[in-house]
Amino acid sequence: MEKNEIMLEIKDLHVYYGAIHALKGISFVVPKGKIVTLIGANGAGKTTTLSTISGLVKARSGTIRFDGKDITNKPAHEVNRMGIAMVPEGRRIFPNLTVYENLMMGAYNRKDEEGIKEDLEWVFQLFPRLKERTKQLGGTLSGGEQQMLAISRALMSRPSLLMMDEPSLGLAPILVNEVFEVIQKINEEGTTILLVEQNALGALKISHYGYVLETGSIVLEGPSEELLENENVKKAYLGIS
Amino acid sequence: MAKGEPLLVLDHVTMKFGGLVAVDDFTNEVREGEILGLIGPNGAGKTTVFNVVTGIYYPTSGRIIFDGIDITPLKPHQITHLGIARTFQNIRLFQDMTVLENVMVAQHHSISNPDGDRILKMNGKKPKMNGKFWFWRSVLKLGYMDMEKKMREEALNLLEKVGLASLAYEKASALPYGQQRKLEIARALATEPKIILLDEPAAGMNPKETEELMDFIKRIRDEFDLTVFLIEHDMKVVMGICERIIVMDYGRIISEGTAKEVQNDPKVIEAYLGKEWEVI
Amino acid sequence: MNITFLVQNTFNGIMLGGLYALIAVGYTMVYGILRLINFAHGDVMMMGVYFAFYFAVLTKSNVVIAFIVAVLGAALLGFLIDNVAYKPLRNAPRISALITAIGVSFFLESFAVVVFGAIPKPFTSIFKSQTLLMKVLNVGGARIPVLTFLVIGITAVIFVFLFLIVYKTKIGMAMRAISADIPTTSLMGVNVNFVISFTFALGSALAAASGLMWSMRYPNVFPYMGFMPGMKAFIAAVFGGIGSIPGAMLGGLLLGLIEIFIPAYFQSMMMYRDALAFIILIVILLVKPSGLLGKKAVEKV
Amino acid sequence: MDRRLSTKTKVILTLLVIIVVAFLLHLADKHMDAYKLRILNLIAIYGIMALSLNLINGITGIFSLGHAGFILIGAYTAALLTLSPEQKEMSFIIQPIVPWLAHLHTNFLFATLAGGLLAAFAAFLVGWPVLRLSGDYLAIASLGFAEVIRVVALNAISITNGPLGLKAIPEYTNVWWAYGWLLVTLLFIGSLVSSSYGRALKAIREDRIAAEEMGINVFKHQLLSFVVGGFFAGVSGSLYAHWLTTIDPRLTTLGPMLTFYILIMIVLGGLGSISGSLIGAALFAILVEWLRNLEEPFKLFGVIQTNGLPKGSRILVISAIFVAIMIFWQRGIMGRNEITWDNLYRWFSRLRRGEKNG
Repeated sequence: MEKNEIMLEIKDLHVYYGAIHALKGISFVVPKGKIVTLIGANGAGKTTTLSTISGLVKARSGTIRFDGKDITNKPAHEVNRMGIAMVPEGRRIFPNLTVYENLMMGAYNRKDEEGIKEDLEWVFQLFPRLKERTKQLGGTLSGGEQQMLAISRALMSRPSLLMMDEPSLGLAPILVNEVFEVIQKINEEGTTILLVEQNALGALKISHYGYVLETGSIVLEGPSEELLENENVKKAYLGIS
Repeated sequence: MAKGEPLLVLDHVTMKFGGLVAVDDFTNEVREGEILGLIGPNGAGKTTVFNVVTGIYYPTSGRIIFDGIDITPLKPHQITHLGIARTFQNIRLFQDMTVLENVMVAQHHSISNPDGDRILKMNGKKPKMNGKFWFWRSVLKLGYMDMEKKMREEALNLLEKVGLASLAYEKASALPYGQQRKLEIARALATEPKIILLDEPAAGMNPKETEELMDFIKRIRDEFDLTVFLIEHDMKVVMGICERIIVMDYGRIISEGTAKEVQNDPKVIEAYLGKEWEVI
Repeated sequence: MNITFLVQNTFNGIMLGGLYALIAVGYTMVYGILRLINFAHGDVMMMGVYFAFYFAVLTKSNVVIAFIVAVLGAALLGFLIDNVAYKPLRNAPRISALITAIGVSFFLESFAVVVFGAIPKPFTSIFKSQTLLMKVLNVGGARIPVLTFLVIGITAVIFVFLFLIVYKTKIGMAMRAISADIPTTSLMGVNVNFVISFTFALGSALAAASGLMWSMRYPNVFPYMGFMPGMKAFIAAVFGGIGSIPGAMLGGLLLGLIEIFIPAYFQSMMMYRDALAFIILIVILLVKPSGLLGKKAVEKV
Repeated sequence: MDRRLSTKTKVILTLLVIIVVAFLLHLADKHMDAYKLRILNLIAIYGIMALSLNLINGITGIFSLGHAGFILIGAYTAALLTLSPEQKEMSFIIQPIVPWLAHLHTNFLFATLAGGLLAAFAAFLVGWPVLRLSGDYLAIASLGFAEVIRVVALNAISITNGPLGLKAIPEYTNVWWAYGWLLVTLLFIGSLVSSSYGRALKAIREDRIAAEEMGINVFKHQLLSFVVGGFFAGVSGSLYAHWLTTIDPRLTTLGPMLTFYILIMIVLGGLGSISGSLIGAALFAILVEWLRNLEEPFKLFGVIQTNGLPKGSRILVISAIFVAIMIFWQRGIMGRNEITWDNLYRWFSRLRRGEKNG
């Protein structure tokens, strides 16, 4: 990949949870305008990677650079203000806030009323179903609607990088389809995406580049089409033997 | 009980939390001596099945029979006394205690579980507790030291068998991840179970550790004359050691059979492995 | 047991209940966010009363100014307590924070003993004219002091403001978001620590406001004066469902009414009035731990 | 490596220590002035209070704040049993004492045992509902029960003499009673904690659900810990009453303030450490007395004469230290470690090896 297009660059990142060495020196890059996927088994360190980038988890060593600036171990709210938004695993909708308030939480640091309105229209266009439910409490939405809300909420900060943790998890197959379509659409409209998925097949199909994580290390990387053809990946993650 | 006979029977078990149906009309059995796998996507209700069996939750409806005894209304400590042991998805060791102490805690019910014994007696089975008044005997040290010595020897013996003897006096929290998983199994074995429920034993292990774990599970099954019921995400483990597999999705059993049968079931592929679909 | 008696006690009960509710809101907001019982909350109320008392005595200024200073002072104190004592323990076991809160409560009480003295002070002495406070209105035969109307009125106004802050402002929205999920809120770009400190300040200001009105009714100011109202208010918060602001209001009001009405009808209960609240607490915790308006939590295994 | 001494050696060493301590106490009893002797006895009383609360809070992980309630029950029960009928008649001026209690009179040992047993029974009654709660609800509910006990003591005038309290309680608590009971408490709780039951209690503290799944009846074990702790709290109450000679149900004497003092002791010593509790109790007693100097006139830097700090400053200092400990040094002096013969032996052998190598 060409250096000048890099949006996010992770170098030799080590993370510990107590005595557990969760990330053992991983390095990877996310180029501007692309979809990059991290795949791997449960406990491989995918969520930890996203949490460390977003500032929820502290790195022991290594650097994270975003748009050329060092953001390693910056608090989460500052990372967000720099233009990184996250759709956390399990959606984490605020159940006690209305759908509208959930969206406004996404736009917490924005002052441009006009822009907020525009983006609101945009997410309602992406997910028309949300528009009918703006006054409903987040906790009353169905799983699929919550996922849409989580994505929309992240988009409301108008991020340059959108990170998504297992967006297809626990969704009915038909919704999984829809979510992946939307991810592509968001990317086509100019947002760079870092995606973590257990559904490796779906994730690799929509992404440009992929990394395979195994117990805290990157064991394999390559353009997504190549990974889809890789025998080891097929066996371990795609359930094709 | 003969090999292959049903040891643990779940009869139309349903578990609801508020409006959410976590386990929906689950009917199946675990047969004496087998290694049974329970798989399914995250949130399918697998761990809830374990929690209902071990008494953490009372099922909303349905019955659970273990070794001929209806354990549905029983409390966790009684169920353990009858012979069901478990491990947890996110390791729950007694972190600030030593490896040896962790195992010895699991032996405690053999001197202090009159509740469990009562159930055994009521069902015409042999009580398990070794004598009475152990609280006073242990505080006043009346014939307690021999018991302590016996428990200690048995615990060390067990640790020897599972290969943790050299770490007996380390704090549980100081153990590497893989060893902690092993200790959790050892601790469960110390309750002298007939059946052991393993909740994602391979989570967070690398391929080499996973390989060892598979051998380990098979070995303890034979050595301790156990029945094994396990939840696992790692398909290698499930396909490698499970003689029978149950697949859950949305709280329901969607498929059951040998590894081969399950793997080729289209319903399983759709729910668990991700469906083939076209990109726009 | 006539209607006059009923009216009399209802007014007394609403007033006491309103005061409990104002303190209870502070407990409930902090608990909702941090799952911490801020033991020092009742003592912040006490400090607020002392602030007003000494400000009025030392500067000889108007009582209203003294009250405003006291409320702001208490808010600042709440902010400081959070930053000094609780913030370093955000990731520590919850029980550590609870013990620290007990320590802070203990600290404030002994601070008051040392700086303000252990001897009770007559709060109403700071009022230049006491005629308004002394005045009694006749409502259908019942004799209700003007003060009671004043307290009920001010409490109502404060609650309206509180609702506006919590439900109509951005920071209020962030407070509610934090109470559901701290990490996710910080992912939205919210400076969580600031919002938490703000909550402490807001709750402390309300406690001080309650303390000032409390002291007009019960004018004995002493270092341990915050303990009992604090405990009662906590009980009120649990009663209504801890973590819920309407719950704290409802719980406070009900507790006030119960505390007035039961001894009014059963004279022999008078002496056990303080015990009554604790018995209510235990019964509530055993029968409906989530309180009247709270939500049930499922333990995750 | 696990280095251990034989049980026999440990028993002999323990007996030796007891004899040496007894001899030292004998010397202290003979030669110390009355004031210092009182402090020495207070250390033992605090020690029993701290040990009993630590069993509940530190070992079992039940965060109870009701200890003062059990101490109060022990104190009142024992004092009412040792007060002479004449004295009782004299002090009950608001309302006469109930007849059945007026002539009840026993010696100090039975009075203390009765205090302990009644407190244990109260712990059983309180524990039954309270232990069904969790975490901080339990803390508040136990504090609430202690307050209910205190309010009852304040208002059951014909039994407790109400707000006036009990006066002229014989000053029975001497070095032998205080340290004798401390020894009993230490042996009992120490023996309990080091047994299989103690392991079960610690397991409950570490992870309640895992403990349940290992076959431990969590509720029964917690109640057990609560009752044993309550018993020794009652015993300490009796000793305390016969040390103070005057008791009353104020907030500051046998109320939540006392619970907080004990909490400071066990946090200072290390929550969950038996030896830590003793160290914490001793340090606390000495610190509080030493800080009394602050409130007396003293010379600053040996030159500037001051009138001493205002009354109450020592408590302010103590509470500040307490908060600082919680923020910077949560594990306290001992953490969860213990001073045991095995640990001492290991420590000495390491020291000796280190010397040889160096």
